[in-house]
Amino acid sequence: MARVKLWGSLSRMADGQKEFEIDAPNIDRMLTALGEAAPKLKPILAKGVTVSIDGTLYRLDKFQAIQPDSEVYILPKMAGG
Amino acid sequence: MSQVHVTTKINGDSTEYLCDADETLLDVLRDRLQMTGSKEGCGTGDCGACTIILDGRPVCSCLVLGAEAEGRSVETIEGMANGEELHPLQRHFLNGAALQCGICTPGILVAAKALLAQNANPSETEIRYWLAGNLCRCTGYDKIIRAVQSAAAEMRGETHAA
Amino acid sequence: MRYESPTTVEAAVTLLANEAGKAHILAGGTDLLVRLRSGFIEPDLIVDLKRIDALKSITMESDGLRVGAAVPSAMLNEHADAVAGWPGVCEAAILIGSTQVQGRATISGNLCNASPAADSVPAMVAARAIARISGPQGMRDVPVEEIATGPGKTSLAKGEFVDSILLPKRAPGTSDAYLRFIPRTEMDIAVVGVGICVTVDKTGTCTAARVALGAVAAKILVVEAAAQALIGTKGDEAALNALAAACSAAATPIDDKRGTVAFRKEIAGTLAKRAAKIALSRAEKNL
Amino acid sequence: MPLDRDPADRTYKVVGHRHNRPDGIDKVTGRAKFGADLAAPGLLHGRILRSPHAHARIKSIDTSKALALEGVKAIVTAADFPDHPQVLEDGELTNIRYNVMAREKALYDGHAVAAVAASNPRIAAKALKLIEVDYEVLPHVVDVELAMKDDAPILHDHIRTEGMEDAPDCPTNVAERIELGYGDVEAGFAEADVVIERQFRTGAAHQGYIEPHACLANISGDGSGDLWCCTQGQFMVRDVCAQLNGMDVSKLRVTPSEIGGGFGGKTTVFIEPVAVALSRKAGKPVKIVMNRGEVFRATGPTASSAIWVKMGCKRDGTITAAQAELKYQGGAFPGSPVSMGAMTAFACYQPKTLKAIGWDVVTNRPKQAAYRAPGAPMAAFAVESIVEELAHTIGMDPVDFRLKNAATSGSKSAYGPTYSDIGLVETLEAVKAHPNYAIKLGPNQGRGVASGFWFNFGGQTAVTLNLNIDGTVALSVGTPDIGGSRASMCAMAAEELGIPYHHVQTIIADTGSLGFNDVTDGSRVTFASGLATIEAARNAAKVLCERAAKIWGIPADAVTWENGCAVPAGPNAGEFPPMTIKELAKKAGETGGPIAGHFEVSADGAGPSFATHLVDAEVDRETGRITILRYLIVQDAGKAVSPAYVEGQMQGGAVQGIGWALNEEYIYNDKGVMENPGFLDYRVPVASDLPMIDTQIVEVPNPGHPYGVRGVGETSIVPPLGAVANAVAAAVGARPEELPMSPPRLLKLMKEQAQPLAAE
Repeated sequence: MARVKLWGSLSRMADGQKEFEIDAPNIDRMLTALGEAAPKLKPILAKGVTVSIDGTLYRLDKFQAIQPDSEVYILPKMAGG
Repeated sequence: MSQVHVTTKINGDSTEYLCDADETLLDVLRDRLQMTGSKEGCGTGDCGACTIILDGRPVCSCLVLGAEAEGRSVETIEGMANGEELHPLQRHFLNGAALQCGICTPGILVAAKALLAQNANPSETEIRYWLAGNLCRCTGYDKIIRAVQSAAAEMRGETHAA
Repeated sequence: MRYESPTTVEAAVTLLANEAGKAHILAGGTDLLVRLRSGFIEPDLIVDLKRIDALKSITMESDGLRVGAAVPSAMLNEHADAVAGWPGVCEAAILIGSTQVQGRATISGNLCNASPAADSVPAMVAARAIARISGPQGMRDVPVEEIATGPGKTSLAKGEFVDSILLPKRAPGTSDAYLRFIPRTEMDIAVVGVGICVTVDKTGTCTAARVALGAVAAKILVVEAAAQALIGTKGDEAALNALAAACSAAATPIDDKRGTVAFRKEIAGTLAKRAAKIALSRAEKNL
Repeated sequence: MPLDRDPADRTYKVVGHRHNRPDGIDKVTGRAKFGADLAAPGLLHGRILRSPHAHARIKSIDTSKALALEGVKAIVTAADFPDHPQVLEDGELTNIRYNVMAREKALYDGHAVAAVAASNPRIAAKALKLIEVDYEVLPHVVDVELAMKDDAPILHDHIRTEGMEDAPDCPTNVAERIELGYGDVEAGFAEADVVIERQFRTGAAHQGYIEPHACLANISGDGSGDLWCCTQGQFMVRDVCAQLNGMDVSKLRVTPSEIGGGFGGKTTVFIEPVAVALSRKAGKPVKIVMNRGEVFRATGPTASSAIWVKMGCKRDGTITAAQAELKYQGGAFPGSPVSMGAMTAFACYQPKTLKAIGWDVVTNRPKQAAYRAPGAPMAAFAVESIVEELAHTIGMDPVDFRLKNAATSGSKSAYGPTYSDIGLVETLEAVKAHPNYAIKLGPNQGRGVASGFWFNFGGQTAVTLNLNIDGTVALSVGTPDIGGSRASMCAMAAEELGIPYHHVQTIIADTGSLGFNDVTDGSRVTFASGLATIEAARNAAKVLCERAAKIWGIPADAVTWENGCAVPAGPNAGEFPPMTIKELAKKAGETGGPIAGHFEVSADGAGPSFATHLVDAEVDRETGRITILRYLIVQDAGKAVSPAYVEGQMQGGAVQGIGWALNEEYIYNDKGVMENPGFLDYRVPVASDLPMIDTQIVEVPNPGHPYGVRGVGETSIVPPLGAVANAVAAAVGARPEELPMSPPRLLKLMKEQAQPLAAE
């Protein structure tokens, strides 16, 4: 079970819950499971988020593998200049 | 609007063109003569990207009418290299990474050439003030100033070709 | 729009006088072309002065140095007599824009734009420069401070133009200086400009002074009280402070994108002090 | 892609050496073609009519007189960008459509209202004056804090504050509230020996690229066509222009010109969809070139901000609490980079507790676009000011204070995730050891330090590498080269294939010739296109080995690629003399056809870059004028592929930051009209304003790239605002809280509160 942590104000959309234990093999499954656990998050997740797995930021790749002991953060959509 | 007929020398070649009375020399060079090396960054003489040498003086070609060039001598970036052989300034800019995007480069090279024609050994401060009217947003000017210094040294015969 | 480049002053006057529409003079063009391209002006005729040989020269006359209306700032600053005799005017002229602009811009053009922030004008006013005007009624000479009547407005009548500027000959012990404040080192319009011309006697005492401020009012300001603060002194700290106070008090600037009222008033005094010191030390060398 | 092996063991033959760039000769001779440099037979010139009002309802637009003018060939307005379903589904695309052509309201001074195509630019300009627009001028707001007030003029009726459960259901200018943090900051402040808080403000800065936006669209009768333009992303331009004009994406081919600077400002579209619409309507090629005034009024400057920061530390320097509230206005549409400001604000440190709140606010200003590390510099300015003040207050060297709290490899970042290998400590130690740190200062001089962080990104990337008949290589990448990246691509391909640098030629491909690439942003090109280039080259090498194996009659896996040659993998593979790339290239047709390698990826693992800047400044106490005396940048580049261009990125970013700190800002009058839309009064640094900019590259390899490369383009603009402010504070004994520190502001500050700071 990976520990999925919600960045700041996202947790407000999850009734204050900041951390979820989710068993998912990759980002796509993890986001689906997260949306089911906290339905109010669904529109935000659909708009696009950045996912950090063990410190590496993933803006696009939805099928990046998540290990059972991975540290996962859900961060806002990011762009550079 | 009747057009003005102009005969002038551009990079040593006699050139004739017709232009509107209110058309700038920069527009003539770019739009009528397809010499697009001179760039328009502002159109108000504040950026220097359109610098040419007119009768020996560097000027912003966006602030010169095409009609004014009658009988004068115009030097542009297109005339700076001698065939395949680059001007020392061009070579030192290339070797010294003194350009990034390259849009300001033609204007700076022409302005620097005019500087070295009247001052073979300018100080860093003299180079910086001479080029104050040539904006560069990529480099922070450091490598540009160094490239002018090293080209000047080569032109004075103090160093070998870069 | 028509472009004409007459070769004599008379031909230029005729062209201007006969034009029914809007006519503009092209000297250096560094301001005219900006206004033309922005659509701010829509002339019917442009008269280029740069084919008139007489206006392209700097000549020493019996009563001073005559600078033709087509002489660019760079050329003025290459003229050894001009730089030696009128350093304040020359240093003001060479502050106008970039190297590229200095190869074109003229002090006559700077004067006739009638910008309150023109760099060369306070210096010329301090130097008591005289503008020679050619027009349908012939020639007339007027002090440069009478040319601008307000921002962008001049006293020139239809068909008239400034053909040259005389920098009057100077008494021994006279010199000048110009300083301006800008946020950068180059390329800005003056937030405040100060031109000062002084005469000193053999003891180093100031016997005559003229102080002109730019960018602090609708027109260039001549500050008589500031001049009086210097006259009779050797430019000691008290005199300089009085000069600065007079300049700050005389300034009636506006708040705009380039500076605030409080800032401009204060800087007018600060720069006046600094410019006076330079002018006094130059004047002593001219004794 | 993971790091190949311990880079200390690796010697590079091409990478890391100084090479001339492939586009160099064209750029020093004037041959390079930029956005405005293309012409076409029968070309029309487009001009755009812009709102003179900050906020106005457009009651009607009458184009009949303009259309009647001889030489006018087409006019478009918002009506020419109808409601295509693909636009309406996408909120950001809907905003872009509104931004490129005003609809029911003009939302800022300079907002496009109509566009004309005519046979020459002077006729087009005349036609604009004949278009009659009936405006109802509305109250406006351009200040971020005023826009947040309950009685502020409202820009959009549909906006409700996101990120607030209890947000009232009424229109607002506050588009979003974000919050992040950990621990109990109140407990953290209680634990602190020293607590400092201040309110800061920063002006809106523009990227200030010297090349105005320019494009040439040529759409033929069947609705397909070409677009040439200066952009940071040709694929983005293609997709947006096609969608806004209701075209199939396949119908539009976009060719990127050389780009005269971008810095983030060319990661979106402004004139391109308009040129496509005009060209389609006129049936002729249409060129639009912005003038400088349009660039300032109607492209995408960065956000202006109001930032409150409070931090506390113990006497030993430990930061116990860090708190910030950031308010960013991003112009007329939601999307200011406030979330990135909040995430980056404390990213250099490990405060024990943290809380950051951000507000994204809309105002009557142009829609912001990315600008080099978007959102980070202003936040870093505020935080680094407080960090410096804390250090001075407890009597600790400011570099030591930062070292004490610095983010390290494996530490938890302030925005959540754990850092992999990072180089902040290395940059701080290098600054401390640098001779500049020991130079004695004179009167009215001060020294400032600041550190900065940027995430760096990867993104979608496709690269194709083709072997030519003579053994040289043609490399196609899809990311516009804004600072010399083609040189780095050539170097990486040459390194992999074992051939000389000048045997590789890199081009930036048009949208018809290569797979999709994200825009050049997020400092991603040397990382992502570089990584794809390396993999494409490895794929090509694999094909080369297969061809050699075929010729030699041995299994493909018995051949390896070494030093530009196929060689038998070991003694058992057989005795064959090495086969050069040139020999294999010549035989390509006989051994199976053209030899190529390609690679497509959504690249991640970009690896953040940290920097520390050191600046000495002198202040004229009588005028408030600041002179930068010395400037040092130390930055982690992971592995510098082209060191000279890495230095250039560092120097350029620092000088943009210096400009933002000293003089650059959007100035609005009381009508909400921009007062300084030109280089005369929007004061970017000129050559005579600056000293040489010293640089030192630190290399802490990025574990996410085969060579350890990190992006370097953006981090360099993060520290300068704070570093310069810290130097000025040290020089004058008063702390600048508002940027730019223009002379009137600094003189006022000195008068109001000049006294030696406690420990300075």
